[in-house]
Amino acid sequence: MSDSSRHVLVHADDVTKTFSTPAGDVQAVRGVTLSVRRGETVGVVGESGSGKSTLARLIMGLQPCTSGRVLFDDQDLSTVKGGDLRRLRRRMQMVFQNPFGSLLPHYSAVANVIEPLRLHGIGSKSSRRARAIELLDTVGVSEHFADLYPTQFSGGQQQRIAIARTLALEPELLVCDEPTSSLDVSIQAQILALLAELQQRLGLSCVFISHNLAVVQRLADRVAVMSHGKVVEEGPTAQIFDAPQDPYTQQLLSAVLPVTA
Amino acid sequence: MDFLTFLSRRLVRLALCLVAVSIITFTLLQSAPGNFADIQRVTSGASSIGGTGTEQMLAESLSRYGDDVPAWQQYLTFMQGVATWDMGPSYRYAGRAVEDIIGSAFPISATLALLAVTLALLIAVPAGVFAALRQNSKADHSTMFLVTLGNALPSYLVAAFLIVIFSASLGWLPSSGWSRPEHLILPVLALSLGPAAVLARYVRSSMLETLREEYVTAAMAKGGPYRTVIVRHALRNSLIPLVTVVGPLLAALMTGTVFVEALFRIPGLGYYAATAAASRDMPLLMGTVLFFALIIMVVNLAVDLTYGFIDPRIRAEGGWGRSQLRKTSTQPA
Amino acid sequence: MTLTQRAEPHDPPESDALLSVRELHTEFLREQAEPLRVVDGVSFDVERGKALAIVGESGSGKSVTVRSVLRLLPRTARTPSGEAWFHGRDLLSLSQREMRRIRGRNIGMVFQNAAEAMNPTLTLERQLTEHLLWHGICGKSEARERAVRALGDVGIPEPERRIRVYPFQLSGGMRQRAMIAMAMVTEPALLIADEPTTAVDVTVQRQILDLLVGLKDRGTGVIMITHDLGVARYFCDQAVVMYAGRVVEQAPTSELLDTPRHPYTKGLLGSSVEVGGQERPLLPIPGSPPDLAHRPAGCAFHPRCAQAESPRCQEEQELISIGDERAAACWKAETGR
Amino acid sequence: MGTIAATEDVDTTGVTPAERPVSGTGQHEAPPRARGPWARAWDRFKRNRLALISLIFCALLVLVAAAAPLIAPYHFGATDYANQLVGVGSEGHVLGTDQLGRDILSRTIYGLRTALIVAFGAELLALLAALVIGLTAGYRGGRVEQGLMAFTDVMYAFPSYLFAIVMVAVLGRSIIALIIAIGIAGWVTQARLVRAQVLTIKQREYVEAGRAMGASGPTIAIRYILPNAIGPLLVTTSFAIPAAIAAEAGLGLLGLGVQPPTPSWGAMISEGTRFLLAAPHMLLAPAAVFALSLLAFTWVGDGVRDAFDPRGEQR
Repeated sequence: MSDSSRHVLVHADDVTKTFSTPAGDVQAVRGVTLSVRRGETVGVVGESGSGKSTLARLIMGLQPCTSGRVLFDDQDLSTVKGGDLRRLRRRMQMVFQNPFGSLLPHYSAVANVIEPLRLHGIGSKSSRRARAIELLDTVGVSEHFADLYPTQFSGGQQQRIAIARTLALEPELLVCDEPTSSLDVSIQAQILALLAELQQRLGLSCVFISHNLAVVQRLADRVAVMSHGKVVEEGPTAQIFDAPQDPYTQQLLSAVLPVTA
Repeated sequence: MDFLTFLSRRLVRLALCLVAVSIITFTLLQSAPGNFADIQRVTSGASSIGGTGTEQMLAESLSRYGDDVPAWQQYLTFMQGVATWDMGPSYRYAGRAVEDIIGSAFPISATLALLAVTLALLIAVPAGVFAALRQNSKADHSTMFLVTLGNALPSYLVAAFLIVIFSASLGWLPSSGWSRPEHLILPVLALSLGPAAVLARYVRSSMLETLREEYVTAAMAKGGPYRTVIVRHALRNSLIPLVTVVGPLLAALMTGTVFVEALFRIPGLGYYAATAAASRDMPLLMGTVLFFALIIMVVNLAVDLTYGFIDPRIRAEGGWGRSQLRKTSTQPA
Repeated sequence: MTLTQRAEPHDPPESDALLSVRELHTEFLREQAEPLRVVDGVSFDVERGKALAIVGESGSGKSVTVRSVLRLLPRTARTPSGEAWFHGRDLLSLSQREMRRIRGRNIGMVFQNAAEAMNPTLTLERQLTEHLLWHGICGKSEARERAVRALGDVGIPEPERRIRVYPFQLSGGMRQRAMIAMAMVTEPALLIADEPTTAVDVTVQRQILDLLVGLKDRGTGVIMITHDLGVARYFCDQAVVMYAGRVVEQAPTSELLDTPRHPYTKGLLGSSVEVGGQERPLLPIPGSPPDLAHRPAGCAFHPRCAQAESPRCQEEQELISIGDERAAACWKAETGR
Repeated sequence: MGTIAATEDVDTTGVTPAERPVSGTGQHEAPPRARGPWARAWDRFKRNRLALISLIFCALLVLVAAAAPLIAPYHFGATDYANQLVGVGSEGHVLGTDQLGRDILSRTIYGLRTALIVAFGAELLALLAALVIGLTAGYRGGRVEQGLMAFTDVMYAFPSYLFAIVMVAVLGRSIIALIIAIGIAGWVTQARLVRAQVLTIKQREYVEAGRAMGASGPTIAIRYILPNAIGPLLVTTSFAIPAAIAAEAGLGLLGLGVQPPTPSWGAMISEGTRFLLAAPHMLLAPAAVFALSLLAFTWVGDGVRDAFDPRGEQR
């Protein structure tokens, strides 16, 4: 079975995003086309300011495209409004860079995980809590600590809670925006291992944004390399890393410092 | 944005604000029962002047604003007077024109305010720096205790205590009047303590924030002498935002003298504004309010310009406003 | 109080190292609590023309270690104890005044983020020349010449023009170079770099490191604080690994990374992802680094250690020499497992 | 010692045991107590003894004001011509009397009542206006925001007590008039603060995360943003209360306070200066109580500020 025959879940079609700032317009994303097929992980790598985080938000429909469109399961996100959009959001979730910043500070860990269930009216009050505790357990946060608040957890634990929250709605697409870059090395490895495991077990489609080439190589099936708002090269992971065609990709790869000999 | 565009935009905004203030004030005063003449007739008995001047005054103001003339026409007449610096007679002070009162009273308030701000700065900057450099020491805690006192107690309450101590008990200084230099001492002291507290707290926290900056550590790592690092790297950068506080503070003080003037019976502009309100002297109240508004906006504009000049970050960006970098604002006085 | 018994106090150090740190302890005072021991008996040497990596995660005390040597600690810190021999003098016993003459002149420092470590309201000229004047190295006009030359040396184009700008007018990479120029303008014998490439992109990181390699080749000794094992391997000759305020392993960098002996070093390597290493399974260390106020008794790593099955693991672990240049603070390291 | 602080980048955190992050391995230790933002703020407030004592004192003041008719020995207007200007400690008049023989203690207590009614009333008014307008302006932007910003520009040029003076001149000298005058003069600053808070919080990732979860606009504004904006607003409100008390007294001092004979501390101080030599207690008694109340409310404000100080927060 070839890759192309698998159904495309999300498709960004020539999307552009322009921000107007006091200093003039800034084109964060310029004409990017990208598809994610079901069950596939697409890695997006680039340096700071390459527009990769903005692309993540366009794919999530968190920001409107200046031009172009994003199709999720063949529905144009810009045409879906209000309640329909919120229902569509159930099917796509996002993990953010700063785990503490993305958790509601005035909600306990378990309440943070319950929140998406509550928002979509899933289950009863007690079943929601049971489900949230179960999810926390899945990501490795003990029930003992479920009622603590985000500030009472370490960064790695916070990211685990954030991941449990995204899983609550059983999404089809998970967009991860630099989920480990604010974490220490040993914690980063834990989170990466957790994400890899969840990916396999749940068959999630995934967009993985990172500046770290090694992380993307480890998790992604396909990779898009971004620079100055454009995708300069895209292809299967092995091809990008073993035989990069674009000079920028080559430059990035040659700057990598190996750890093991 | 170049400087002239910035300046002209700000001047237009200033004029618009002034018009808005005048409309608000005028509308408010109009919504009080009765027109000028009626108000005057009703209150003239209660106010202390009464008598001979009033009838003549009434005639004068009637001829100026007209009887039964629509409000907007009265407003325009008044604004014309403002523009030509001829606002007509005051009701409360028989025979004196509003512009004359403002002209003679404002310098008094301005003197008080300027002296008070200067004194406040002289107290606050050393105190704030001292407290910051000795954070959490006894000296810091007692400085901050005094700051709380200065912050909490309004100028007139300080003035009342000063009067009790230095006039009533010790008899060193006069408790009212405005003719000799010693009349300045108690009012200026009373006025400066609040601002000194606000500024000292600001200097302290600004200084603490700067001391925490890595470039201060970096300067120490370059082998900078303690004093040099403190003065050139820390103090300099913590005092830049102080400009934004001193401006509004000065503006607030110009008008804030009202209570102290009332208590010490000093014929400053604030005192006139208060008596004008109490006796519903519409032209004088309108005149003083507009004048104060003008002063405040000019001071604020001057602050913004100064800030643009002294902070290279703003200068380099070609912006002149301080809005991007404005830090914590002052607490309500 | 438990000190590791390794080093008996010794004045003039026998080694010809540029900097010899022995038994460094740094404590921070806390309100209503015992002082917090952040650096606990750290020893290392830095040679001329060589680079030493101090590797560790946040909270390991690596940053406080170098700041203790420079005596640039917050007011809440106690004066560090131990010895730090530099040019025949123990830095830890100098007065602040004597220390000031060494900082910036003989020991330079580079910070993680130049945007924060350079004063935003002073021009580069002011910031690159002021310490030349403080230390009386040269006069004003020569200082300016030196500063221009230093900017050119770190690869900033048009240094004559750039010296007049403010730091925020430079791009991130250029600013980082300018900060290195600021540290190098006095030609210090020792450079301390605190994560100098963490805040920059990979391509810039490579350029900055190559710049530092040039300095090293000219004889400058470098201490590089990093959490990035790739940076350590690329740039540093020696490495010490810190965990919870202590050195857990020290070795030449390549040996350390090829044959780690301490379980924590092994864990760091198992946790690190690298390009081309996607087939190797990730072996993360469970749990998170300890909070120093609640440091586990004995070996601070034992609660996270996969090999800690013996009661001996709950005892204090001393650094044990393994061969000439290596040491690890684990009793199992002796047996080579 | 001559070193300066570099606290942020030094990797020591002054975390207290209650705030200690949970380590992943400590599964067997008893879980620490759950402490949300409010609980932690209260913990920090309690640590400040002065603030705690002041809070108790303020509560007492409120009680005394509420029970003024029961506590005050005389009615505030009751004159005793036999005992005019008697001093402190006189029989029947603990704090003496004024020129009309009115009991100073009773008048001071009723003055407290006036001050607190006006101050709390004005702050409640200002707070409600600020919340509704600031939240709308910050969250929705658009016309409300433009209007607020334009109005702010004007009000910045209009010194608040001058505005209050004009308002009293218009509305007359009643308690309601004072509440409206002081409340309107104060709401703009607070509305701006709410707006600025909302704008800051809007940038936080948890708001974006909320949208990504499918939360609606009102849910985000009320359940996610508002609770996190309340802390700073509480800080300004707690400082605004003593400011409003001072404003009420200030207007009284200018002869623009409540209609006599209802006592106002400001008017009492003003009268006191006229009998400074004969009866200093006329000034000192109300002034001392006034000063104490202001200090107590300000210290509570200090405590609230420290409790919500973002710098006290880890990460």
